[in-house]
Amino acid sequence: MTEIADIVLLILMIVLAVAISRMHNLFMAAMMMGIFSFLSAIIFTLLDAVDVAFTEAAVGAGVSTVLLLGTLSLTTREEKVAPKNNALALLVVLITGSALIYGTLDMPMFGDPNAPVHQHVADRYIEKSGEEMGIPNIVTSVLASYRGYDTLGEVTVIFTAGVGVILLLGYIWRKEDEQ
Amino acid sequence: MRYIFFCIFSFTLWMLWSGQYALHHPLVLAMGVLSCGFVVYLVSRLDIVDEEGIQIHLARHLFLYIPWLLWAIIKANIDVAKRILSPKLPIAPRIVRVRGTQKTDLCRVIFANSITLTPGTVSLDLDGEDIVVHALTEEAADDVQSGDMDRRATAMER
Amino acid sequence: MFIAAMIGILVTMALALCRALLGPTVYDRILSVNMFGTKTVLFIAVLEFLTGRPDFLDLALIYVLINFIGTLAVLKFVRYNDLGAEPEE
Amino acid sequence: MIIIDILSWICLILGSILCIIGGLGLLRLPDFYSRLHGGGITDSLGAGLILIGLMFQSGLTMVTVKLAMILIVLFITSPTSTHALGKAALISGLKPVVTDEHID
Repeated sequence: MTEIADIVLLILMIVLAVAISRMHNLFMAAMMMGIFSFLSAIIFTLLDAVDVAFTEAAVGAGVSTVLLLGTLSLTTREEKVAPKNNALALLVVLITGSALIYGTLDMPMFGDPNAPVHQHVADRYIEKSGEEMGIPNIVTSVLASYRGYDTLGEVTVIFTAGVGVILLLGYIWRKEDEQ
Repeated sequence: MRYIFFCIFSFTLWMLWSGQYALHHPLVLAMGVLSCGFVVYLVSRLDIVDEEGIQIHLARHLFLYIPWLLWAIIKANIDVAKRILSPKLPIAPRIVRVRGTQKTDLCRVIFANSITLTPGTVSLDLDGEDIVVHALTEEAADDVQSGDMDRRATAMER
Repeated sequence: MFIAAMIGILVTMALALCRALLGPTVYDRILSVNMFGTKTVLFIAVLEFLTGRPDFLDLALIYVLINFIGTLAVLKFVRYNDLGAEPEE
Repeated sequence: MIIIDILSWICLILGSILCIIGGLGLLRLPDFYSRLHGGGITDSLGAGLILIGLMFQSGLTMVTVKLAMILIVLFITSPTSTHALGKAALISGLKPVVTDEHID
Protein backbone atom coordinates (compact mmCIF):
# COMPACT_ATOMS: atom_id res chain seq x y z
CA MET A 1 0.00 0.00 0.00
CA THR A 2 2.81 2.36 0.84
CA GLU A 3 4.57 1.50 -2.40
CA ILE A 4 2.71 4.33 -4.16
CA ALA A 5 4.12 6.75 -1.62
CA ASP A 6 7.61 5.25 -2.06
CA ILE A 7 7.54 5.67 -5.83
CA VAL A 8 6.06 9.18 -5.81
CA LEU A 9 8.45 10.40 -3.12
CA LEU A 10 11.50 8.99 -4.88
CA ILE A 11 10.43 10.59 -8.17
CA LEU A 12 9.95 13.92 -6.39
CA MET A 13 13.40 13.51 -4.86
CA ILE A 14 15.04 12.91 -8.24
CA VAL A 15 13.28 15.93 -9.77
CA LEU A 16 14.37 18.04 -6.85
CA ALA A 17 17.98 16.81 -6.98
CA VAL A 18 18.26 17.61 -10.70
CA ALA A 19 16.71 21.03 -10.10
CA ILE A 20 19.13 21.79 -7.25
CA SER A 21 22.16 20.80 -9.29
CA ARG A 22 21.06 23.06 -12.16
CA MET A 23 20.37 26.06 -9.95
CA HIS A 24 22.86 28.93 -9.92
CA ASN A 25 21.29 30.99 -7.18
CA LEU A 26 22.68 29.50 -3.98
CA PHE A 27 19.90 30.90 -1.79
CA MET A 28 17.28 29.10 -3.87
CA ALA A 29 19.38 25.95 -3.64
CA ALA A 30 19.43 26.26 0.16
CA MET A 31 15.62 26.52 0.16
CA MET A 32 15.33 23.46 -2.06
CA MET A 33 17.63 21.58 0.32
CA GLY A 34 15.01 22.25 3.00
CA ILE A 35 12.38 20.50 0.88
CA PHE A 36 14.84 17.70 0.17
CA SER A 37 15.32 17.12 3.87
CA PHE A 38 11.54 17.01 4.44
CA LEU A 39 11.28 14.38 1.71
CA SER A 40 14.07 12.25 3.12
CA ALA A 41 12.51 12.44 6.58
CA ILE A 42 9.24 11.07 5.15
CA ILE A 43 11.15 8.25 3.50
CA PHE A 44 12.87 7.44 6.81
CA THR A 45 9.45 7.29 8.45
CA LEU A 46 8.24 4.98 5.68
CA LEU A 47 11.18 2.70 6.41
CA ASP A 48 10.20 2.64 10.12
CA ALA A 49 13.40 4.46 11.09
CA VAL A 50 11.70 6.94 13.37
CA ASP A 51 14.85 7.81 15.30
CA VAL A 52 16.66 8.73 12.10
CA ALA A 53 13.70 10.84 11.06
CA PHE A 54 13.90 12.63 14.42
CA THR A 55 17.55 13.42 13.77
CA GLU A 56 16.72 14.53 10.25
CA ALA A 57 14.08 16.88 11.67
CA ALA A 58 16.49 18.48 14.09
CA VAL A 59 19.65 18.48 11.96
CA GLY A 60 18.50 18.39 8.34
CA ALA A 61 15.50 20.71 8.37
CA GLY A 62 16.51 22.88 11.31
CA VAL A 63 20.20 23.31 11.90
CA SER A 64 21.63 22.70 8.44
CA THR A 65 19.30 25.23 6.77
CA VAL A 66 20.35 27.83 9.33
CA LEU A 67 24.03 26.90 8.85
CA LEU A 68 23.70 27.17 5.07
CA LEU A 69 22.06 30.58 5.44
CA GLY A 70 24.80 31.68 7.84
CA THR A 71 27.40 30.62 5.29
CA LEU A 72 25.54 32.49 2.55
CA SER A 73 25.50 35.70 4.59
CA LEU A 74 29.29 35.47 4.82
CA THR A 75 29.84 34.67 1.13
CA THR A 76 27.93 35.46 -2.06
CA ARG A 77 24.52 34.32 -3.17
CA GLU A 78 25.46 33.47 -6.74
CA GLU A 79 27.45 30.49 -7.91
CA LYS A 80 30.59 31.15 -9.95
CA VAL A 81 30.10 30.05 -13.54
CA ALA A 82 31.76 26.67 -13.99
CA PRO A 83 33.98 25.97 -17.01
CA LYS A 84 31.97 24.43 -19.83
CA ASN A 85 34.29 21.62 -20.84
CA ASN A 86 33.85 18.92 -18.23
CA ALA A 87 34.10 15.63 -20.09
CA LEU A 88 36.68 14.44 -17.55
CA ALA A 89 34.27 15.15 -14.71
CA LEU A 90 31.55 13.18 -16.47
CA LEU A 91 33.94 10.25 -16.89
CA VAL A 92 34.90 10.31 -13.20
CA VAL A 93 31.25 10.46 -12.16
CA LEU A 94 30.32 7.58 -14.46
CA ILE A 95 33.18 5.37 -13.20
CA THR A 96 32.47 6.14 -9.54
CA GLY A 97 28.74 5.61 -10.01
CA SER A 98 29.13 2.30 -11.75
CA ALA A 99 31.62 1.13 -9.13
CA LEU A 100 29.16 2.00 -6.37
CA ILE A 101 26.30 0.22 -8.14
CA TYR A 102 28.54 -2.80 -8.70
CA GLY A 103 29.30 -2.76 -4.99
CA THR A 104 25.63 -2.84 -4.04
CA LEU A 105 25.13 -6.05 -6.05
CA ASP A 106 26.93 -7.99 -3.32
CA MET A 107 24.71 -6.60 -0.58
CA PRO A 108 21.79 -8.69 0.70
CA MET A 109 18.33 -7.81 -0.55
CA PHE A 110 16.45 -5.04 1.25
CA GLY A 111 14.69 -6.46 4.31
CA ASP A 112 16.16 -9.94 3.82
CA PRO A 113 15.86 -11.81 7.16
CA ASN A 114 18.94 -13.92 6.33
CA ALA A 115 21.19 -10.90 5.96
CA PRO A 116 24.33 -11.04 8.15
CA VAL A 117 23.19 -7.96 10.07
CA HIS A 118 20.22 -9.82 11.43
CA GLN A 119 22.15 -12.98 12.31
CA HIS A 120 24.49 -12.13 15.17
CA VAL A 121 23.48 -9.66 17.84
CA ALA A 122 20.14 -8.28 16.68
CA ASP A 123 18.16 -11.00 18.48
CA ARG A 124 19.96 -10.32 21.72
CA TYR A 125 19.31 -6.60 21.43
CA ILE A 126 15.64 -7.18 20.81
CA GLU A 127 15.15 -9.78 23.53
CA LYS A 128 17.48 -8.67 26.28
CA SER A 129 18.04 -4.93 25.98
CA GLY A 130 14.90 -4.16 27.99
CA GLU A 131 16.00 -6.04 31.11
CA GLU A 132 19.72 -5.37 30.71
CA MET A 133 19.52 -1.61 30.22
CA GLY A 134 16.12 -0.71 31.61
CA ILE A 135 15.36 1.57 28.69
CA PRO A 136 12.35 0.86 26.47
CA ASN A 137 13.92 2.26 23.30
CA ILE A 138 16.20 -0.34 21.73
CA VAL A 139 17.96 2.14 19.48
CA THR A 140 18.85 4.31 22.45
CA SER A 141 20.24 1.41 24.44
CA VAL A 142 22.27 0.17 21.46
CA LEU A 143 23.72 3.61 20.80
CA ALA A 144 24.32 4.66 24.38
CA SER A 145 25.38 1.39 25.93
CA TYR A 146 26.19 -1.55 23.62
CA ARG A 147 28.09 0.72 21.27
CA GLY A 148 28.92 3.36 23.85
CA TYR A 149 32.55 3.80 22.79
CA ASP A 150 31.52 4.25 19.16
CA THR A 151 29.06 6.91 20.15
CA LEU A 152 31.63 8.61 22.37
CA GLY A 153 33.98 8.81 19.40
CA GLU A 154 31.25 10.19 17.13
CA VAL A 155 30.26 12.78 19.68
CA THR A 156 33.89 13.82 20.07
CA VAL A 157 34.23 14.27 16.32
CA ILE A 158 31.01 16.31 16.12
CA PHE A 159 32.07 18.41 19.10
CA THR A 160 35.46 19.10 17.51
CA ALA A 161 33.77 20.08 14.26
CA GLY A 162 31.42 22.40 16.13
CA VAL A 163 34.27 24.04 18.04
CA GLY A 164 36.17 24.45 14.76
CA VAL A 165 33.20 26.15 13.09
CA ILE A 166 32.69 28.48 16.06
CA LEU A 167 36.41 29.37 16.12
CA LEU A 168 36.48 30.07 12.38
CA LEU A 169 33.34 32.20 12.39
CA GLY A 170 34.38 33.92 15.62
CA TYR A 171 37.69 34.87 14.02
CA ILE A 172 35.88 36.71 11.21
CA TRP A 173 33.59 38.54 13.61
CA ARG A 174 36.52 39.61 15.80
CA LYS A 175 38.30 41.06 12.81
CA GLU A 176 35.21 43.13 11.93
CA ASP A 177 34.99 44.44 15.48
CA GLU A 178 38.59 45.59 15.45
CA GLN A 179 38.17 47.59 12.28
CA MET B 1 5.25 33.44 40.42
CA ARG B 2 5.03 33.45 36.64
CA TYR B 3 8.09 31.22 36.46
CA ILE B 4 6.57 28.75 38.91
CA PHE B 5 3.47 28.58 36.72
CA PHE B 6 5.63 28.11 33.64
CA CYS B 7 7.67 25.39 35.37
CA ILE B 8 4.50 23.49 36.36
CA PHE B 9 3.15 23.88 32.81
CA SER B 10 6.28 22.55 31.11
CA PHE B 11 6.59 19.67 33.54
CA THR B 12 2.96 18.70 32.94
CA LEU B 13 3.67 18.72 29.23
CA TRP B 14 6.75 16.57 29.76
CA MET B 15 4.78 14.10 31.87
CA LEU B 16 2.11 13.90 29.16
CA TRP B 17 4.61 13.15 26.43
CA SER B 18 6.94 10.70 28.18
CA GLY B 19 5.59 10.28 31.68
CA GLN B 20 3.96 6.83 31.58
CA TYR B 21 7.31 5.16 31.64
CA ALA B 22 9.13 7.59 33.87
CA LEU B 23 6.91 7.07 36.91
CA HIS B 24 8.70 3.84 37.77
CA HIS B 25 12.21 5.06 37.04
CA PRO B 26 13.58 7.79 39.28
CA LEU B 27 16.54 8.39 36.96
CA VAL B 28 14.35 9.22 33.96
CA LEU B 29 12.09 11.33 36.17
CA ALA B 30 15.13 13.26 37.42
CA MET B 31 16.16 13.85 33.80
CA GLY B 32 12.74 15.30 33.09
CA VAL B 33 12.88 17.62 36.09
CA LEU B 34 16.40 18.70 35.10
CA SER B 35 15.40 19.46 31.51
CA CYS B 36 12.37 21.44 32.69
CA GLY B 37 14.61 23.43 35.02
CA PHE B 38 17.03 24.08 32.16
CA VAL B 39 14.24 25.30 29.89
CA VAL B 40 12.94 27.63 32.60
CA TYR B 41 16.48 28.96 33.11
CA LEU B 42 16.85 29.59 29.36
CA VAL B 43 13.48 31.33 29.21
CA SER B 44 14.30 33.49 32.22
CA ARG B 45 17.50 34.55 30.46
CA LEU B 46 15.50 35.42 27.34
CA ASP B 47 13.08 37.36 29.56
CA ILE B 48 10.02 36.59 27.45
CA VAL B 49 7.58 35.48 30.14
CA ASP B 50 5.28 38.39 30.98
CA GLU B 51 1.71 38.88 32.15
CA GLU B 52 0.34 38.09 28.71
CA GLY B 53 1.25 34.44 29.05
CA ILE B 54 -1.37 33.81 31.72
CA GLN B 55 -4.80 35.18 31.06
CA ILE B 56 -7.32 32.73 32.38
CA HIS B 57 -10.28 35.05 31.84
CA LEU B 58 -9.67 34.90 28.08
CA ALA B 59 -10.56 31.21 28.04
CA ARG B 60 -14.22 31.97 28.78
CA HIS B 61 -14.46 34.29 25.76
CA LEU B 62 -12.49 31.94 23.55
CA PHE B 63 -15.24 29.35 23.96
CA LEU B 64 -17.59 31.75 22.23
CA TYR B 65 -15.06 33.08 19.75
CA ILE B 66 -13.57 29.86 18.41
CA PRO B 67 -16.81 28.28 17.07
CA TRP B 68 -17.69 31.53 15.31
CA LEU B 69 -14.18 31.72 13.85
CA LEU B 70 -14.38 28.09 12.67
CA TRP B 71 -17.68 28.81 10.93
CA ALA B 72 -16.16 31.88 9.26
CA ILE B 73 -13.16 29.81 8.17
CA ILE B 74 -15.40 27.12 6.67
CA LYS B 75 -17.47 29.67 4.73
CA ALA B 76 -14.38 31.46 3.43
CA ASN B 77 -12.73 28.16 2.48
CA ILE B 78 -15.69 27.08 0.37
CA ASP B 79 -15.78 30.48 -1.34
CA VAL B 80 -12.07 30.57 -2.17
CA ALA B 81 -12.04 26.92 -3.25
CA LYS B 82 -14.89 27.62 -5.70
CA ARG B 83 -13.02 30.57 -7.14
CA ILE B 84 -9.81 28.60 -7.59
CA LEU B 85 -11.62 25.76 -9.31
CA SER B 86 -13.67 27.87 -11.70
CA PRO B 87 -11.86 28.16 -15.07
CA LYS B 88 -12.18 31.94 -15.33
CA LEU B 89 -10.45 32.53 -11.97
CA PRO B 90 -12.87 35.29 -10.79
CA ILE B 91 -10.61 37.10 -8.32
CA ALA B 92 -10.10 40.79 -7.74
CA PRO B 93 -7.15 41.21 -5.36
CA ARG B 94 -7.00 44.48 -3.46
CA ILE B 95 -5.41 46.03 -0.40
CA VAL B 96 -7.62 47.53 2.28
CA ARG B 97 -7.12 48.99 5.74
CA VAL B 98 -9.02 47.65 8.70
CA ARG B 99 -9.24 49.41 12.03
CA GLY B 100 -8.42 47.20 14.99
CA THR B 101 -10.02 48.62 18.14
CA GLN B 102 -8.29 46.21 20.53
CA LYS B 103 -6.42 47.69 23.48
CA THR B 104 -4.14 44.81 24.45
CA ASP B 105 -1.47 43.36 22.20
CA LEU B 106 -2.69 39.81 22.71
CA CYS B 107 -6.16 40.55 21.38
CA ARG B 108 -4.69 42.43 18.44
CA VAL B 109 -2.60 39.38 17.63
CA ILE B 110 -5.67 37.17 17.89
CA PHE B 111 -7.55 39.53 15.56
CA ALA B 112 -4.74 39.72 12.99
CA ASN B 113 -4.21 35.96 13.11
CA SER B 114 -7.92 35.37 12.64
CA ILE B 115 -7.84 37.58 9.55
CA THR B 116 -4.97 35.53 8.15
CA LEU B 117 -6.51 32.22 9.13
CA THR B 118 -9.62 33.03 7.10
CA PRO B 119 -8.73 32.30 3.49
CA GLY B 120 -9.34 35.25 1.20
CA THR B 121 -7.81 37.77 3.59
CA VAL B 122 -4.21 38.02 4.78
CA SER B 123 -2.98 40.64 7.23
CA LEU B 124 0.20 42.10 5.80
CA ASP B 125 1.24 44.85 8.18
CA LEU B 126 0.36 46.59 11.42
CA ASP B 127 0.30 50.36 11.06
CA GLY B 128 -0.66 52.14 14.28
CA GLU B 129 -4.29 51.22 14.87
CA ASP B 130 -4.80 49.99 11.34
CA ILE B 131 -4.11 46.57 9.92
CA VAL B 132 -3.18 46.40 6.25
CA VAL B 133 -5.07 43.51 4.71
CA HIS B 134 -4.66 41.88 1.32
CA ALA B 135 -8.03 40.55 0.18
CA LEU B 136 -8.51 38.14 -2.68
CA THR B 137 -12.01 39.27 -3.62
CA GLU B 138 -14.32 42.21 -3.14
CA GLU B 139 -16.65 40.16 -0.96
CA ALA B 140 -13.83 39.14 1.35
CA ALA B 141 -12.70 42.76 1.62
CA ASP B 142 -16.24 43.92 2.44
CA ASP B 143 -16.56 41.14 4.96
CA VAL B 144 -13.46 42.10 6.89
CA GLN B 145 -14.26 45.81 6.65
CA SER B 146 -17.72 45.34 8.09
CA GLY B 147 -16.03 45.11 11.48
CA ASP B 148 -17.83 42.01 12.71
CA MET B 149 -14.64 40.12 13.46
CA ASP B 150 -13.09 43.23 15.00
CA ARG B 151 -16.05 43.61 17.39
CA ARG B 152 -15.84 40.00 18.46
CA ALA B 153 -12.08 40.18 19.03
CA THR B 154 -12.49 43.37 21.07
CA ALA B 155 -15.26 41.78 23.12
CA MET B 156 -12.71 39.33 24.49
CA GLU B 157 -10.91 42.04 26.43
CA ARG B 158 -13.72 42.41 28.91
CA MET C 1 -9.41 5.79 3.33
CA PHE C 2 -6.01 6.66 4.70
CA ILE C 3 -4.67 5.85 1.26
CA ALA C 4 -6.96 8.43 -0.32
CA ALA C 5 -5.75 11.06 2.14
CA MET C 6 -2.16 10.00 1.51
CA ILE C 7 -2.55 10.35 -2.25
CA GLY C 8 -4.18 13.73 -1.79
CA ILE C 9 -1.27 14.94 0.29
CA LEU C 10 1.23 13.54 -2.21
CA VAL C 11 -0.49 15.40 -5.07
CA THR C 12 -0.39 18.60 -3.03
CA MET C 13 3.31 18.04 -2.38
CA ALA C 14 3.95 17.67 -6.09
CA LEU C 15 2.00 20.89 -6.79
CA ALA C 16 3.95 22.77 -4.10
CA LEU C 17 7.18 21.43 -5.58
CA CYS C 18 6.15 22.73 -9.02
CA ARG C 19 5.60 26.19 -7.52
CA ALA C 20 8.95 25.96 -5.71
CA LEU C 21 10.70 25.19 -9.00
CA LEU C 22 8.77 27.76 -11.06
CA GLY C 23 8.39 30.48 -8.44
CA PRO C 24 9.52 33.78 -9.87
CA THR C 25 10.26 35.46 -6.54
CA VAL C 26 12.10 34.29 -3.45
CA TYR C 27 8.90 34.59 -1.41
CA ASP C 28 7.03 32.17 -3.64
CA ARG C 29 9.66 29.60 -2.90
CA ILE C 30 9.61 30.23 0.83
CA LEU C 31 5.82 29.92 0.75
CA SER C 32 6.03 26.56 -0.98
CA VAL C 33 8.75 25.31 1.37
CA ASN C 34 6.54 26.29 4.30
CA MET C 35 3.57 24.51 2.73
CA PHE C 36 5.73 21.48 2.04
CA GLY C 37 6.59 21.39 5.74
CA THR C 38 2.91 21.40 6.72
CA LYS C 39 2.25 18.61 4.24
CA THR C 40 5.14 16.62 5.74
CA VAL C 41 3.49 16.86 9.15
CA LEU C 42 0.15 15.66 7.75
CA PHE C 43 1.80 12.91 5.75
CA ILE C 44 3.66 11.54 8.76
CA ALA C 45 0.46 11.61 10.83
CA VAL C 46 -1.56 9.81 8.13
CA LEU C 47 1.25 7.33 7.47
CA GLU C 48 1.41 6.31 11.10
CA PHE C 49 -2.30 5.53 11.06
CA LEU C 50 -1.91 3.67 7.77
CA THR C 51 0.77 1.39 9.19
CA GLY C 52 -1.25 1.04 12.38
CA ARG C 53 1.33 2.44 14.76
CA PRO C 54 0.29 5.94 15.81
CA ASP C 55 2.86 6.12 18.61
CA PHE C 56 5.34 8.40 16.93
CA LEU C 57 3.24 11.51 16.54
CA ASP C 58 5.93 13.42 18.47
CA LEU C 59 7.77 13.42 15.16
CA ALA C 60 4.93 15.33 13.49
CA LEU C 61 4.82 17.70 16.46
CA ILE C 62 8.54 18.39 16.15
CA TYR C 63 8.11 19.08 12.45
CA VAL C 64 5.41 21.68 13.09
CA LEU C 65 7.75 23.55 15.41
CA ILE C 66 10.85 23.19 13.23
CA ASN C 67 8.91 24.35 10.18
CA PHE C 68 7.77 27.52 11.97
CA ILE C 69 11.23 28.35 13.32
CA GLY C 70 12.85 27.54 9.97
CA THR C 71 10.49 29.86 8.08
CA LEU C 72 11.17 32.69 10.51
CA ALA C 73 14.94 32.16 10.28
CA VAL C 74 14.79 32.19 6.48
CA LEU C 75 12.67 35.35 6.48
CA LYS C 76 15.08 37.04 8.86
CA PHE C 77 17.92 36.14 6.52
CA VAL C 78 16.04 37.49 3.48
CA ARG C 79 15.18 40.70 5.31
CA TYR C 80 18.50 41.59 6.92
CA ASN C 81 20.91 39.35 4.99
CA ASP C 82 22.30 38.30 8.37
CA LEU C 83 21.03 35.95 11.03
CA GLY C 84 22.36 37.90 14.00
CA ALA C 85 20.91 41.29 13.11
CA GLU C 86 18.82 43.30 15.57
CA PRO C 87 15.32 44.20 14.41
CA GLU C 88 15.05 47.84 13.41
CA GLU C 89 11.90 48.73 15.28
CA MET D 1 -18.85 2.81 15.72
CA ILE D 2 -19.67 2.80 12.02
CA ILE D 3 -20.95 6.38 12.27
CA ILE D 4 -17.63 7.55 13.66
CA ASP D 5 -15.82 5.74 10.84
CA ILE D 6 -17.98 7.41 8.21
CA LEU D 7 -17.48 10.81 9.86
CA SER D 8 -13.73 10.36 9.88
CA TRP D 9 -13.72 9.25 6.24
CA ILE D 10 -15.71 12.31 5.23
CA CYS D 11 -13.29 14.53 7.13
CA LEU D 12 -10.22 12.86 5.62
CA ILE D 13 -11.50 13.00 2.05
CA LEU D 14 -12.77 16.58 2.31
CA GLY D 15 -9.47 17.56 3.88
CA SER D 16 -7.40 16.02 1.13
CA ILE D 17 -9.61 17.54 -1.58
CA LEU D 18 -9.16 20.96 0.05
CA CYS D 19 -5.40 20.37 0.21
CA ILE D 20 -5.31 19.61 -3.51
CA ILE D 21 -7.42 22.70 -4.25
CA GLY D 22 -5.00 24.79 -2.20
CA GLY D 23 -2.10 23.31 -4.16
CA LEU D 24 -3.88 24.12 -7.42
CA GLY D 25 -4.40 27.65 -6.15
CA LEU D 26 -0.72 27.91 -5.37
CA LEU D 27 -0.05 27.01 -8.99
CA ARG D 28 -2.84 28.95 -10.73
CA LEU D 29 -3.15 32.26 -8.91
CA PRO D 30 -1.36 35.10 -10.67
CA ASP D 31 0.85 36.84 -8.11
CA PHE D 32 2.58 36.14 -4.83
CA TYR D 33 0.03 37.81 -2.54
CA SER D 34 -2.85 35.85 -4.05
CA ARG D 35 -0.87 32.64 -3.68
CA LEU D 36 -0.75 33.29 0.07
CA HIS D 37 -4.50 32.59 0.07
CA GLY D 38 -3.97 29.26 -1.69
CA GLY D 39 -1.52 28.30 1.02
CA GLY D 40 -4.06 29.49 3.57
CA ILE D 41 -6.65 26.96 2.39
CA THR D 42 -4.37 23.98 2.88
CA ASP D 43 -3.06 25.26 6.18
CA SER D 44 -6.39 26.07 7.79
CA LEU D 45 -9.21 23.77 6.81
CA GLY D 46 -7.28 21.17 4.79
CA ALA D 47 -4.87 20.32 7.59
CA GLY D 48 -7.57 20.78 10.23
CA LEU D 49 -10.01 18.35 8.59
CA ILE D 50 -7.36 15.69 8.05
CA LEU D 51 -6.21 15.91 11.67
CA ILE D 52 -9.83 15.83 12.93
CA GLY D 53 -10.48 12.77 10.76
CA LEU D 54 -7.48 11.06 12.33
CA MET D 55 -8.75 12.05 15.79
CA PHE D 56 -12.05 10.27 15.09
CA GLN D 57 -10.05 7.15 14.26
CA SER D 58 -7.93 7.14 17.39
CA GLY D 59 -10.68 7.61 19.95
CA LEU D 60 -9.97 8.94 23.42
CA THR D 61 -6.31 8.11 23.80
CA MET D 62 -2.95 9.80 24.13
CA VAL D 63 -2.80 9.88 20.34
CA THR D 64 -5.79 12.22 20.23
CA VAL D 65 -4.12 14.57 22.70
CA LYS D 66 -1.04 14.70 20.49
CA LEU D 67 -3.13 15.29 17.36
CA ALA D 68 -5.02 18.07 19.13
CA MET D 69 -1.69 19.59 20.17
CA ILE D 70 -0.47 19.48 16.56
CA LEU D 71 -3.72 21.13 15.45
CA ILE D 72 -3.46 23.92 18.02
CA VAL D 73 0.20 24.61 17.27
CA LEU D 74 -0.52 24.58 13.55
CA PHE D 75 -3.43 27.01 13.95
CA ILE D 76 -1.25 29.42 15.92
CA THR D 77 1.95 29.19 13.89
CA SER D 78 0.65 29.00 10.32
CA PRO D 79 -1.06 32.43 10.24
CA THR D 80 1.96 33.89 12.02
CA SER D 81 4.38 32.64 9.41
CA THR D 82 2.00 33.66 6.59
CA HIS D 83 1.86 37.15 8.08
CA ALA D 84 5.66 37.27 8.46
CA LEU D 85 6.04 36.16 4.85
CA GLY D 86 3.60 38.76 3.53
CA LYS D 87 5.15 41.52 5.63
CA ALA D 88 8.67 40.63 4.50
CA ALA D 89 7.53 40.70 0.86
CA LEU D 90 5.74 44.02 1.38
CA ILE D 91 8.77 45.65 3.02
CA SER D 92 11.08 44.37 0.30
CA GLY D 93 8.96 46.31 -2.20
CA LEU D 94 7.20 43.49 -4.02
CA LYS D 95 4.15 45.23 -5.50
CA PRO D 96 0.84 43.40 -5.24
CA VAL D 97 -1.30 43.16 -8.37
CA VAL D 98 -4.54 45.02 -7.69
CA THR D 99 -7.50 45.27 -10.00
CA ASP D 100 -9.03 48.24 -8.20
CA GLU D 101 -8.03 51.88 -7.88
CA HIS D 102 -8.64 52.55 -4.20
CA ILE D 103 -5.24 51.56 -2.83
CA ASP D 104 -4.85 52.56 0.82
